Amino acid sequence: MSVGTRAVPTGAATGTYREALREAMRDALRRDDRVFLMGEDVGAYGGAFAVSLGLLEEFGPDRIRDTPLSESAFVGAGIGAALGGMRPIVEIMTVNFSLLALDQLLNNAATLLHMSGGQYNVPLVVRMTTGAGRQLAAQHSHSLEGWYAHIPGLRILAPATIDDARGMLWPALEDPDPVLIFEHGSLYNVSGALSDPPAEVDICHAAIRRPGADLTLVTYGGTLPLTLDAAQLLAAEGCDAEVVDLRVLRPLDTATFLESVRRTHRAVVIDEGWRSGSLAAEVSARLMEEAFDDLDAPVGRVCSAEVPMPYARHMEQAALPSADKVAEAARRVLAGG
Amino acid sequence: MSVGTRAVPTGAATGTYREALREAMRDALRRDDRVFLMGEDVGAYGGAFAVSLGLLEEFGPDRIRDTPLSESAFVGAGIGAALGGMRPIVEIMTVNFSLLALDQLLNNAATLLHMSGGQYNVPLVVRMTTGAGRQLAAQHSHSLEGWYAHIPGLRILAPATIDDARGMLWPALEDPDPVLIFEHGSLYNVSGALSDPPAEVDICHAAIRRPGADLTLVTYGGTLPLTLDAAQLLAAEGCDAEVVDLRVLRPLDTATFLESVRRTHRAVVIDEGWRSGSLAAEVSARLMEEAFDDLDAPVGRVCSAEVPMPYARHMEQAALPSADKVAEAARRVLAGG
Amino acid sequence: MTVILPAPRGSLGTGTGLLWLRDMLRIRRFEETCAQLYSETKIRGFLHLYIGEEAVAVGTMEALTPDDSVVATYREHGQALLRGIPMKVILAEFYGRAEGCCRGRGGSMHLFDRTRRFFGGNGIVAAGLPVAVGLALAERMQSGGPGRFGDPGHVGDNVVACYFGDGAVAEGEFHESVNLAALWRLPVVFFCENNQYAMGTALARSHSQTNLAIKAASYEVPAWQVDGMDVEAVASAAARAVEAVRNGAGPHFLELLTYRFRAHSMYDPDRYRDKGEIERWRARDPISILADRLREAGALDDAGMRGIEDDVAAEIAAAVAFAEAGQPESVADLTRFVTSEGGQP
Amino acid sequence: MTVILPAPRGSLGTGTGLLWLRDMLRIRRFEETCAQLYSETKIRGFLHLYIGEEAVAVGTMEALTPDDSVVATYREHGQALLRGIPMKVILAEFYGRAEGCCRGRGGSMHLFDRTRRFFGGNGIVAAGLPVAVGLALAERMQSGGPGRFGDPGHVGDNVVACYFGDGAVAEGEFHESVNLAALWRLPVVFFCENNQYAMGTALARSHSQTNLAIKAASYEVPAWQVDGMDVEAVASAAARAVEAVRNGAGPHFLELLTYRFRAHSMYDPDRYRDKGEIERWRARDPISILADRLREAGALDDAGMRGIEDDVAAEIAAAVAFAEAGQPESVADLTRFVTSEGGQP
Ligand SMILES: Cc1ncc(C[n+]2csc(CCOP(=O)(O)OP(=O)(O)O)c2C)c(N)n1
Ligand SMILES: Cc1ncc(C[n+]2csc(CCOP(=O)(O)OP(=O)(O)O)c2C)c(N)n1
Ligand SMILES: [Mg+2]
Ligand SMILES: [Mg+2]
Repeated sequence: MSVGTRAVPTGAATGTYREALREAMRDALRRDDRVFLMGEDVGAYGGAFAVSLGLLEEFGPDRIRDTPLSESAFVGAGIGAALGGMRPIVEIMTVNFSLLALDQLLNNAATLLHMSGGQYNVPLVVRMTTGAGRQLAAQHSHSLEGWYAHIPGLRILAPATIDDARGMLWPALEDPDPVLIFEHGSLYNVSGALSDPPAEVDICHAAIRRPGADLTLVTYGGTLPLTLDAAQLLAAEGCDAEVVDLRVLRPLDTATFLESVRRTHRAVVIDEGWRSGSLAAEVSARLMEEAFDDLDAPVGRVCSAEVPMPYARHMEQAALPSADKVAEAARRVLAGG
Repeated sequence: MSVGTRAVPTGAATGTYREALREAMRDALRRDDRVFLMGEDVGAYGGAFAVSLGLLEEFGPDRIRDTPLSESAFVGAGIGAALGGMRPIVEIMTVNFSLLALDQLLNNAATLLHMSGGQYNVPLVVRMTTGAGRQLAAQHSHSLEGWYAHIPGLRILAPATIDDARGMLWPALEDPDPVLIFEHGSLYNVSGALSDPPAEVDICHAAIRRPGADLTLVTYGGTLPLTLDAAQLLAAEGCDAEVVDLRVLRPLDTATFLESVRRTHRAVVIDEGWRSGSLAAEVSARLMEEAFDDLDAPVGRVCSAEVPMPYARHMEQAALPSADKVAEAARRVLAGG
Repeated sequence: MTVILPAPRGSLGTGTGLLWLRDMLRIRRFEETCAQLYSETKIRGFLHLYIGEEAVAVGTMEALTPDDSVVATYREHGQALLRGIPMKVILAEFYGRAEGCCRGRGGSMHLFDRTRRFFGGNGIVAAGLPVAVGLALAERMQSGGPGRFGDPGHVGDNVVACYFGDGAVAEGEFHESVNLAALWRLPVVFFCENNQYAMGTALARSHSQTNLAIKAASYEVPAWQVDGMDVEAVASAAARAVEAVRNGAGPHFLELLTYRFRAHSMYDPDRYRDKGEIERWRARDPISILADRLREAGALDDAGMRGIEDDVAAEIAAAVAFAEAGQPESVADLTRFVTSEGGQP
Repeated sequence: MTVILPAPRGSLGTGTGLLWLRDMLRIRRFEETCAQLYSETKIRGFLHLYIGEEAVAVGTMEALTPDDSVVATYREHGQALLRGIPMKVILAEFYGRAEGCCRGRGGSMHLFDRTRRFFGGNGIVAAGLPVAVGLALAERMQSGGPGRFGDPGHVGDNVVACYFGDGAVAEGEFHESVNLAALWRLPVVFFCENNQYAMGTALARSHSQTNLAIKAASYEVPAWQVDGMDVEAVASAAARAVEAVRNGAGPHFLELLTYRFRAHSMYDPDRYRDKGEIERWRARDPISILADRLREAGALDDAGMRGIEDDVAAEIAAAVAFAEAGQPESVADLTRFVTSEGGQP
């Protein structure tokens, strides 16, 4: 099989997060024969969220491979195919269904390299939709990427911008180890500029999305937009908030948010997961350990209410982080200490 | 069906943690006709860790029910049986295999009551072995109770003492909601006094296992013994450590460890889970939020190394918390601030 | 095992037939209204319509008593209505109102009714099967007396009816659940609604063996295919299966061959189906089949049909009015029922 | 589909027969030594012995080439030895030494060897099946040329041999994996080692249908039962199945009827089996069966047997010496290989 290395220019000038993800896949499928996409309804249906729309027609059913409803088997098959020399992209329709494949991810994908004493690496990429906000109720609204970020051996990515949606896939495929990409459902329709040729992005570092001096807001993925909104609200009140987008949930880039908090001395962590045992707890604990003397006030957290997500819109909104809640938490942190 | 309420005296004077768990089941099976035990090898084999040894002979195959290797189905069946009026105790052989049933626990057991607007409660008890330390290698050494403690709607218990092993089951069965009980594999052979009649234990509060004034060590389950050992080491150095056993991992009893830390001003959290995203992170984050001004030094964490657990004994020991590592972390916290 | 049973001729009591027609129309018209309300954004989230499959729910649920239990999927409006949950309470649920059967917390995918032993409404494909098996286990264990454990002579259980789609059959939970039910001879009847697609994935792209009754039979479970567009055929097969289950013969499996006339959900642009295929199935509309048969038998004429349609329309209008007038649940109640009230503190 | 094939008479080349005997004895004596070393606490963790089942690994692996892949379970010492991993390297692994095939990280349950396409060694029951299906998918996609996707005319694949127990058949992953392999006609051969028990759970308490070949056949997978105590029968069935798979006929399934003479693991007090049952199976010891046949054919006498035993004993003694002399991996390497060296920083 031939393996190209050149990024194919896409020609697209502006587009959506969804299109950026699709372009990234199209590009990878063109560049490397070993790449294929597999998952429920990625082909004939065009992807449950239309991310892979058109790819079946372009690449055929061998490389855009519809699977039965068998999450454990097709994720495990992705692991096997990766071991066998392919570069599979496995789409799990949403994080909610990924629990059915969690054993494969934890006990095989993440473990094989270490357990085999360095013999078998697993160059697998898994993509899935995460998050709430579309009134899909208790079983379809999870934000469980924090769980995956607990697992040694995995790299966990959360593209929150169009450039990241476009740029994270190729380095993920180049990573010899398993990479999981979490796409927040509320971002698919976000549109913006798509650079051509696409911007190179790294999959190691957090990014500062808004520089600021008074307070650090740490977040990732679906809550980045509302966190930026909160920064606007705070700016109107004279507080200049810095916004850190974690981007890479494992291995967590502590240095970037630490450096920020050492400058601002105050922080709020925003995370759509349930509060107890959230990724936000980990960020807070690291700040405790590494920035205790730099903090002027305790680090705040804004997470989802600890309830199964209700269907009714007003209840769902009440359960989720919002710009107002972030601003409110920030005000408390500014007042404290 | 008849439902008794009297605890049957056991006659046993001393015994092991394993026997305490068995007595608790025997007692519950006698007291309440609706109680039954179901899981892999709980019957003819006597339980993978011999916890249910002899119960098949006493209660018969209808109530001590061997299942096929079908974790999702028999845990889901436990949920259904609970909905149908029974009081099932489901044994998942170890936490490692519980991933195969995680969807049932998260999306059905934990969710049904809220999602149905209060109609369907799920009085299910699930028991499982957790933890490492017996050279069972990467796939059989997980400590994932922190994940379960993330899930609203579940109560998570971690008996670390013989009294808790004996006493937690009955109130768990009386709880109208799903309760998960994590038994650390290293505790089964621990022996000690078994009070008769058994001590009443609550399943709501943490316990102070060793009072102390200089530092709080917060832990639970399998790491309680080594934490008490560390307290001994520290005592020899003139540091009087208080040891808090969380006991209930969800809902976490913040008040008890908070009150302790407000007295001692210093804390180390010990948890066998991997550090990033551990339950220890949650405890640290809560101390950040609630005790910031009381802390004289940053809260420390002693967790497992972030690696799939190796088989070789020296490597496994290197990966796990130990009394020395706890004492070392405590010394750092005592020196800091 | 795998023949498609013809409807038993001449068994159609016209009274029953008219009730079935009415029930199918209630589902059909109600869902047509829901689709409309969805485009008006009165209803949100996922909405999976049962249109085309009505004969399955109507024919199977005919065999159940109020003491039996029902476990369904996210495509459960038909079952919910037939089980007796008032239409207005269902619609209020879709509106996210406190008057809904789950206080507006469940929405279309998660209808529950404790008093009617209706256990949902499950959004995870195949996740209802283990729960149904457990409910059947509880029935068996509580029925007491002789024949408690695996005794084939046992009689008189309540039955658990478990619905799921053709796609669900590929999930591991199907396999584990059917085996467990068969191993323990539990009183559960598996109703597989084979509408030929799992979202956009056609049956033959999901299963190496597309005769799903054969798959089920490999667990030693009596299983057969039924024309799911013919309510009489469904009712007679279901009656036979449910009776056997009730009498202690262990689980049974029916594969109900049907088709959804609409897209998978309101999100689905339905790109993957051939229009001709849809037309061919529409020609076997279960409502027309039954209505024609009733007309032939002289039990239905235009006026009769109009009467039924008017009744149904009135019920729907009342339901819409009720839902529109409904109130949102108080946000203060968000954390209510995460755990039981009066449970452990 | 479900007859037990008799061994083809007269096909036993005595050269091959002696090699098989030797291989079975290597497994048997090696594991007997391991059991001894376990009681001396030289080996720890779980140790699952294959004693009694040797004909299964020996007969099936005969059909594989070095380019084929093998996926096994925690009861994989036999397969590992036959695949060519040196005994001393396996034993060093059990000792937790850096010289072990996984640097002492895997132990008995997790043997791997990349150069020999030996993919473990999996401790989660049935979790190897999806991986095997994926390896077969990679074979298929990389074999190129005509017949890539589901073309029955495709020829010449490397084959993936996937081993698992009777207990594993109850897991959802079995169902999902066999369906997927059959649906995509992948070159995988499923070797079900039916030793009648899953830990303490007898076959009939795990499966409503105890003929596991019938279960597999319900996926449209050619499947049959084989006398797993007769290495000739196993070898001829495996040759036939592997050849078909190699020629593009899609997955095949063999149910190898066997028995473990020892307990499930060294932890298991073996309370659940009838002693008479064990004796009946021991009377069909695969090593005796083959040895007797070779003696009958004049290919083996006492001296010959002693020669083989001596060779095996020498290999074992060397392995023990090697393992004893092995060194522990440096603790500084604990975090090595959590991710790949030279991978993303
Ligand atoms: C475990 C799981 N995987 C995927 C989905 C997404 N999904 C929802 S419905 C559906 C199709 C199910 O098809 P089928 O079982 O045939 O039922 P139908 O919708 O046709 O009634 C899919 C893939 C899900 N809800 N759960
Ligand atoms: C998913 C899972 N459940 C339970 C176990 C514990 N366990 C290990 S081996 C075993 C029995 C497996 O039986 P079988 O598949 O017949 O293989 P055998 O051991 O007989 O070779 C069990 C229950 C496990 N390792 N994985
Ligand atoms: Mg369907
Ligand atoms: Mg077995």
